[in-house]
Amino acid sequence: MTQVKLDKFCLVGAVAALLALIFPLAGIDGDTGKQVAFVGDIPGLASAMALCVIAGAAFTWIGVCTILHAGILLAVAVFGAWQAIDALYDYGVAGYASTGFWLFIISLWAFVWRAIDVIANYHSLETVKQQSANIIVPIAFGVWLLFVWEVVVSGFGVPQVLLPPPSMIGVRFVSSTDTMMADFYQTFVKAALSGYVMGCGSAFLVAIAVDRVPFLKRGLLPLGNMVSALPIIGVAPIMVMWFGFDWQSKAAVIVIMTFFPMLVNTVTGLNAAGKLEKDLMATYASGYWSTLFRLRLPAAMPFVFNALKINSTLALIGAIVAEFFGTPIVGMGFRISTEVGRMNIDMVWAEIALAALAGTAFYGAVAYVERKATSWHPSFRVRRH
Amino acid sequence: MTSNTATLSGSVGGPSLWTRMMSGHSGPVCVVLLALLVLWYVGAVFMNAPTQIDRYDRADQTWTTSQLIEDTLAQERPILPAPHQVVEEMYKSIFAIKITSKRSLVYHSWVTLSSTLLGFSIGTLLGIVLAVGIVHVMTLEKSLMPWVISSQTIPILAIAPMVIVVLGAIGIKGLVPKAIISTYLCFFPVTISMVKGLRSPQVIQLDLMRTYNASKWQTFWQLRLPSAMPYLFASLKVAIAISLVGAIIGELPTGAQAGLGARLLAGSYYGQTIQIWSALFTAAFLAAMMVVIVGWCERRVLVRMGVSA
Amino acid sequence: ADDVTLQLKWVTQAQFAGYYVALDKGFYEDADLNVTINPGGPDVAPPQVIAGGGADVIVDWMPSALASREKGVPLVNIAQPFAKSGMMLTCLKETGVESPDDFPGRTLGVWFFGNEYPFLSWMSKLGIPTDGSDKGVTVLKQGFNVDPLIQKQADCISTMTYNEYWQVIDAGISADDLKVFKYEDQGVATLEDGLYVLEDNLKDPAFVDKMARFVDASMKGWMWAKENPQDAAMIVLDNDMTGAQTEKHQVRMMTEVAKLLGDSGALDEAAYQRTVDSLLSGGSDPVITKKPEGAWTHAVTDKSAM
Amino acid sequence: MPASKKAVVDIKDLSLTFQTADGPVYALSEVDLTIEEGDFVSFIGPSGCGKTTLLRVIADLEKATGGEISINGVSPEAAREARAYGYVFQAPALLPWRSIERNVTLPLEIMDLSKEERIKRAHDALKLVELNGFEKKFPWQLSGGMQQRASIARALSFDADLLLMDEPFGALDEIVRDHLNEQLLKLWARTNKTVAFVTHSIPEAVYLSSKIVVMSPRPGRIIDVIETKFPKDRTLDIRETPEFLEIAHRVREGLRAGHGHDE
Amino acid sequence: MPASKKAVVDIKDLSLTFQTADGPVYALSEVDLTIEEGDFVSFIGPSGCGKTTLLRVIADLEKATGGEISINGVSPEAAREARAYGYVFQAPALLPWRSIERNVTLPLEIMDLSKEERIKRAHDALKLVELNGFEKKFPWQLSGGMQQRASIARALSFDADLLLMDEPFGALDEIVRDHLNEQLLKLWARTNKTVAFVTHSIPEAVYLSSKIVVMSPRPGRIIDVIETKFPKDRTLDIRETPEFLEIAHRVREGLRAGHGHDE
Ligand SMILES: Nc1ncnc2c1ncn2[C@@H]1O[C@H](COP(=O)(O)OP(=O)(O)OP(=O)(O)O)[C@@H](O)[C@H]1O
Ligand SMILES: Nc1ncnc2c1ncn2[C@@H]1O[C@H](COP(=O)(O)OP(=O)(O)OP(=O)(O)O)[C@@H](O)[C@H]1O
Ligand SMILES: Cc1ncc(C[n+]2csc(CCO)c2C)c(N)n1
Ligand SMILES: [Mg+2]
Ligand SMILES: [Mg+2]
Repeated sequence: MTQVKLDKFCLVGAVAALLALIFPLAGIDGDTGKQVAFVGDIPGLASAMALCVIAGAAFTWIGVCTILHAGILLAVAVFGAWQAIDALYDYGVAGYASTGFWLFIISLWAFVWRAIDVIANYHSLETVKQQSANIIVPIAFGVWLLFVWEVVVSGFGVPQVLLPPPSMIGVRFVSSTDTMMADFYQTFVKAALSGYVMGCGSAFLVAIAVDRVPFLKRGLLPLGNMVSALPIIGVAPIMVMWFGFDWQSKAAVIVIMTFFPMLVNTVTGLNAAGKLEKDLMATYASGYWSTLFRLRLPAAMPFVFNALKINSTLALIGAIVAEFFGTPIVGMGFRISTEVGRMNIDMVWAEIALAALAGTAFYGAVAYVERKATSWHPSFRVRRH
Repeated sequence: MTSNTATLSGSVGGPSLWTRMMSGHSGPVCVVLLALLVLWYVGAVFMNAPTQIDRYDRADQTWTTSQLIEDTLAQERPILPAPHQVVEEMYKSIFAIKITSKRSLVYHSWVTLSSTLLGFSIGTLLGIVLAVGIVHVMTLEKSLMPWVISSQTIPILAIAPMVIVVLGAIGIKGLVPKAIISTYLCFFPVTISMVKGLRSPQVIQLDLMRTYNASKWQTFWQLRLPSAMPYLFASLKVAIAISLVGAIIGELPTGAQAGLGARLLAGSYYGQTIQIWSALFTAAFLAAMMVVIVGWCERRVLVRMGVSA
Repeated sequence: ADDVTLQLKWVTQAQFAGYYVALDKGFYEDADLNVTINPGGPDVAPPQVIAGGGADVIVDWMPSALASREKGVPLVNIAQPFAKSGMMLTCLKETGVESPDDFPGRTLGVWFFGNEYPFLSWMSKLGIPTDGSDKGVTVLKQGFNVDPLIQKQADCISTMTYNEYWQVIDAGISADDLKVFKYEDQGVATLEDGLYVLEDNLKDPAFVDKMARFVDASMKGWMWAKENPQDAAMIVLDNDMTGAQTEKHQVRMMTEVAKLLGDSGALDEAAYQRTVDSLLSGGSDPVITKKPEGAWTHAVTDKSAM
Repeated sequence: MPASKKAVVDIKDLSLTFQTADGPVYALSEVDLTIEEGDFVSFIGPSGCGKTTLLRVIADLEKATGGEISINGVSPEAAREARAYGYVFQAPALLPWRSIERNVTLPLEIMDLSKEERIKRAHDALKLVELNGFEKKFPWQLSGGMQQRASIARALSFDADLLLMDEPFGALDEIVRDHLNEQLLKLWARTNKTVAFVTHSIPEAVYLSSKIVVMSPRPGRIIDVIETKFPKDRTLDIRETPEFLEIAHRVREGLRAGHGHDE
Repeated sequence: MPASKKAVVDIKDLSLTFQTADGPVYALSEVDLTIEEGDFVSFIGPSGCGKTTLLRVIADLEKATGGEISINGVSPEAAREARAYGYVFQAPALLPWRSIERNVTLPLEIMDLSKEERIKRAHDALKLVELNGFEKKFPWQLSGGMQQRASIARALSFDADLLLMDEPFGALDEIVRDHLNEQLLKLWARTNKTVAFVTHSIPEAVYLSSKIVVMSPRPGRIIDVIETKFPKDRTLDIRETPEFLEIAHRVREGLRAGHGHDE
C-alpha cells in the first residue's frame, strides 16, 4: 500500500488548533466593552496552540502507531490543558471564553481521544504492561472528562451554586475528610453493605425456593414484580416509620430495592442450563440439590453476577436517597440534602464524588469476583475478533 | 384452605378445575395473596396497637382486645393501614372520581406512566446503543464502561433538582425532564445485561460468522442480538420497574405537582399513610402490568426464535 | 404584559395563599403582569432555582437567603409579607420537657435543607451542643411529617404554627398534652417568607418597576386572603395539582398564617437586624460570618407604596 | 434363548411421536426388543431413524407415546433413579466450568464417593481413553475427539451395569477407535455388563456385538435383528473370518433396504 | 508438479502454540504444505494431533505463532475477507433460533443474495444432503447426523472455491456417507474446487483425495504426504483395486507410527 492514510483525529486537532489561533479567544466584557484577552497576550497558550498545530500536522502524516506516539500526543494535550486552565484563571478568560478557546479545546479532545484509542487497543503479552495500559485508559478518559467539566463550567461562567468546577470540589474533598469519613461509615458500611447482603441473599434464597416449588414460582413471582416496583420514595418514609431513623431503615429500603433484580436474574439463570446437560444429570439420577449445585447454579452464575453488579450501584443510591426521609445528622444523603439547602454545592459534589468512588470500587470488586468465578463463560474468552 | 378446596371442587363436580387453576398462574397468585393478606392484617393489628393503646390511655378509656383490634384496623393515620382501608381508598380515588380530576389516581397514574414510558423507551435505546458500542469498540469499553458505572453511583435524588433547574433554564420543561431522570436510572441494567448478552454467543458461532467474513453489523443482527435476547428481557423487566421509580423521583423537584410521586409526597407530608399506600400500590400495580407486558413480549419473541415451550 | 415567574419555598398550601389569590382574582393581570407560580418541595432550593434562571423572584426564609448570599447567590430582599415567625418546637408533655433547661439529653427533630439555622442559633444561644453528647441534644433530621413525635422517636419536633402543629392535633393528641416553644417567645425568631430577587436585576429600573407592581399585587392578594380565609383556602385548593390538601386543614392554615402577616410588604429594619444578629451569634459555627451588605432594599416597596 | 437369562431391557410395541409446530414426527413405531443381561447390542440405521430416541426412551429422557418398556423389570424412571445405567451422549456434553478431571468425577460426586476413590476412578478412566495429562484442562481446550473421549471416560467411571452409548467413537481415528473397541470388549467380557451401542460403522457393530439391531427411518422401525456367535473374548482377527463378512453383508443389505424404504 | 498449477494454500514452517494456565500446548510444529488449485487434500491423524487447528489457521480463525502461510497468494485474513472459503465445523454450530432452512441461508443473507436465490440454493443444498422436508424444523428437532448434514448444506450453499471440511461425515451412516462422498466427488470434478478435508476414515481419505496428509500428535507434525493417482471421476469400485489397498496400508502404517511416537 503506497497511499498514505491520513490520521483523521490528528487532522481535526491540527486544523482546530490553527483556527483557534485565528478566532477570538474571549468575548467582550460587559462593563468595559473591551475584549477580555487575546491569544497574543498569553505566550504559554499561544505556544501550546502552535505546538498542537505542529504535532497534529506531523501525526496526521506519520499516523499514531505506537505507544510512544500516543504518549507524545498525551503530553502535548496535557501541556495544552494546563495552558488553557492558566488562561481561564490567570488571564480572566473565565466566563468570557469564546470561539477560539473552544476550538482549542476541540483540538485537545481530538488528541486525547486518539491517544486513548491507541492505548486501549494496545496488546502485550506482558501482563504488567497490559494491565497498566488497561488502567491508564479509564483514568486518562476520566481526567479528560474532569478537565472538560472544569473548562466548560469556568468558560461559560456557570454559577457555582448550579455546578461548581471540579477543582473547587477537589479542595472541598480534601479539606473535609473527617466529615466525609463519618458519612461514609454511616451510609456505606452500615446501611448499604448490610442492606446489599440481606437483599441479595434473601432474593437468592427466595429464587431457589421459588424454583423448587413451582407453586411459589407461579404465585410469588408476579407479586415479586410488584414489590420491586414499590417506588423508593414511597417506601423510604414507611421504613423510617417502621425501623427508626438510623441505618436499619436504610438497609430495609435497600433490601426492597435489590430484591427484585436478584430474584429475576437468579430465576432466569436457574433455567439457563442446556437441555443436554440437564439430561446428563438426569441419567445420574442426580437429586434436586445435587443438580442445583453442580449444574444449575454454575450455569446461573453469569446471571447472578449481573444482578450483583446492578445491585451494587442500587444499594448505595438507595441508602443515600433513603436518608432524605429522616436520619441522624450524619450520612452521605443527609449531608447532600443539607448542604444543598445551605448552597454549599461544592460539598454536595464532594459527597457525590465519594459516592461515585465507593460505588465504582464496590462494582469493581464484584466484577473482579465475577471474572474469577465465571472465567469459563464465553464472554471472558477469545476476544480476538 | 382445606375447606376452600372442598367447596371449590365440590361445586364444580370434580377436582379438575381446582388442579387446572393451581397449575395456571391465577390460582397460586390468589393463594399467596391470601396468605399475605392474613399476614398483613396481623401485622396491622400489632403495629398499630401501641398508638391505639396510647390513645386509650390519654382518653382514660378502658378497652377490650376485640375493640382494640377493631380500632387498630380503622385508624385515620395508621402506621400500617389495613388492606381494606387501602382498597377502599383506591376504590374511591380510582373509580369513584372522574378520571380527569386531580384527586383521581387514574389521572396521576397517567402523568407518571407517560414519563415512565418515554424514559423507558429512551433508556432502553440508550442502554442498547451503549452496550453495542462497548462490545464493538475496545476504546469505548475501556474508557466509557467505568464511567457508565460511576454515573450510576451518583445519587439521582441529589442531582435531580439541578437537572430540572438546568433543563428548565434552557427551556425544556414538562414531560421531558422527568423522562430524562427515568432514563438515567433505567439505561444501566440494560447496558450491563446487554454487554453480557452480546458477548454470550458460543465461540464456534462467532467463528462461523467470521468464516463468512460477516461484517460487525451482520454478526450483530444474526448472532449477537438473538443470543442476547434472554439477557435483554431479564434486564427490561428490571428496567421498566426502575424507570417508574425514576419517573416518580423526577416528579419531586418539579414541585411535585402531579403524578404518583406527588401523591406519595403529599401523603407523607401530611402523614396520610392510607394515601401513601394506595399510591404505592397503584405504582406497584402499574409496574407489574408493565413487567407482564414485557414478559408477554418475551414469550412471543422466544417462540418465534424456536425455543421449545 | 410582563412575565414573572415566582418560585415558592414549599408545596402549594395556604402559606402562599396571597400569591394564589392575586393570580386567581386577577390582581396580577390588573398590574399588567403575567405571573407563573412554581410550587416548591422538599428538595427544591429556591436560591438555586433563581441562580439557574428558573425564576425571577423567590419566596425564601431570611437565614437561608443570607447564607446563600454569602455563597455567591446575590439575593436581595425586596419585600417581607411575613412579619412574624411561625416556627415552634413541639414536645410531648409526658416526656417531661417543661423548659429549655430540660433539653439536654433529649432527642429533637429538626428540619434541615436550609431550615435548620434558627434552631442552631437558638441552641447556641442556650449553650447546648447539638452533637449528641451527654450535655447536648441528639438531633434527628426530621422528615416530612410529625410521625417522630407520635411514635415517640423524638421528644420534640419542629412544627409551624400554621401546619405541623395541627397535624399533631389531628393525630389525636390534644393541645393539653403538648408543650410548645415558639421561636418568637424565645427571642430567637428569624424572618420567614420574604421575596428575594437577584441583585444585578435591580440595576434595571424596568425590573424594579415590574417587581413593584408584583409586590403590590401580591400584598393585595394577601390582604384579600386575610379577610376571606375560607375563600382563600378554596383558591389554594383549586391550585393544588396533587389533590391531596384538605379544606379543613387549609382554612385553619390560612387563619394561622393571617396572624403572621405584617401590615405592609416593606421589610422592618429592626426585625432584619435582629435576624442578622441572631445568625451571626451562632457560636463556633455561625450561619453567616460577616454582616451582609445590601441584602435588602426598600426600593421596590417604596415604589409600590406610591 | 436360554430362559435363565434376565431381560435387562424389555420393549413391546413401543412408539414415540414428537408433536412439532408443523405436524407430528413419527420417530419410533412398533418397536419390539429384548436385551438380556450380558448382551452387547448395536443399533445401526440411517441418520435420523430414531436410534438416539430409542436410547433416550430407555434412559427415561423421553417418554414413549405408546407401548411398553421395562428396565430390569421396573419402569425406566425407577431404573434411572436406581442409577441403573451410564449414558454416553452423541455430543460430549461437558460442563464448561469444570476441568476434564472434575467433569469425569461429576457422577461420582453425585454418588457421594470418597475423594480418593473419585480421583482414582477418574484417573483410571482417563488413562483408558488416553487422556492422562489433560486432567487440568478445560473442555474448550480439547479437540473434538478428546472431548468425546472425556465423555466416555465419565460414563465408564460411573460403572453402571447397563451402558448406553450413542456413537461414542464417531469422532475418533481408526487406531484409537480400535484401541477403545478392544478396551470396551475387555470390560464387557470381564464384568458381564449389558451394552446398548449406537454406531454407524458396520465393522464396528459386527466386531463388538452379540446382537445387531438394524433400523429404518420415519417411522423408526426395527427391520432386522442379527445375532453373532463370536466369543466374548474375540480379537480383531475375527474381522477376516467369512462369518464376519457374511454378517457385515447382511447388515449392509438391511441398511440399504432401510434407505430404499425411505427415498 | 506442473508449474502451471496455482498454489491455493502455501504453508512454510508453520507452528502454533497455545498458552494455557498450566503451560504451553504445542499444537502445530514445522508444518510445510502446499495445496494446489483443484487438489482434494485429506488430513488424517490421531485425535488431538492438530488437524482442526491447522484448518483454523488456514481459515484465519487462529493466528500461527511462527512460520508463514498464504492463501491464494494473500494472507489468511485477506482471503477470509474475500470470502475465499466455506468451512464445515467439527460440531454442527447451527443457530438454535433459526429453522434449518434459515440456518442454510444465513451465509447467503450475509452475502446479500436475493431472497429467491437464497431459497433456491438452500433447497438444492438441503436436497443434496437429503434433508428436504426438514426446512422448517429447528436444530434441536433434528438428530445428530441430520444436524451435521445441515451444516454441510450450509457450507455448500456458500459455493466458495476452497472448501475446508472438518470431519463432515463423522456422524453419518455408511450409506449416506457413501452417497455424500459421491456427491462431493461429483461437485469437485465438476467445479474444480479445492478441498481440505479432515477425516478419521482411511478408506474415505483414500477414496476422495488427490493427496493425503498424515499427521502425528503433540506437537502436530506432517509425517507423510501421499499422492493418489485416481481420476477425478472415480467411482466406489476403485476401493477394490490393489493400488487403493496399498495406499490405505501406507496411511495406516503412518498413523500407527504417529501413535507410537506419542505413547
Ligand atoms: N483453545 C485451545 N487452548 C489450548 N489448547 C488447545 C486449544 N485448542 C486446541 N488445543 C489443543 O491443541 C491440540 C490440537 O487440537 P485440535 O483440535 O487441532 O486436534 P484435532 O486434530 O482436530 O483432533 P480431533 O480429531 O480429536 O478433532 C490438542 O492437544 C488440544 O488440546
Ligand atoms: N425433540 C424433537 N422434536 C421433534 N422431532 C425430533 C426431536 N428429536 C428428534 N426428532 C426427530 O426424530 C427422528 C429421530 O431422531 P434421532 O435423534 O433418534 O435419530 P438418530 O437415529 O439418532 O440419528 P443420527 O444417527 O443422525 O443421530 C428425527 O427425524 C428427528 O428429526
Ligand atoms: C424536608 C423538610 N424541610 C422542611 C419542612 C418544614 N416545612 C414545612 S412548611 C415550611 C416552610 C417553608 O415555607 C417548612 C420549613 C419539612 N416538612 N420537610
Ligand atoms: Mg443420534
Ligand atoms: Mg478436530
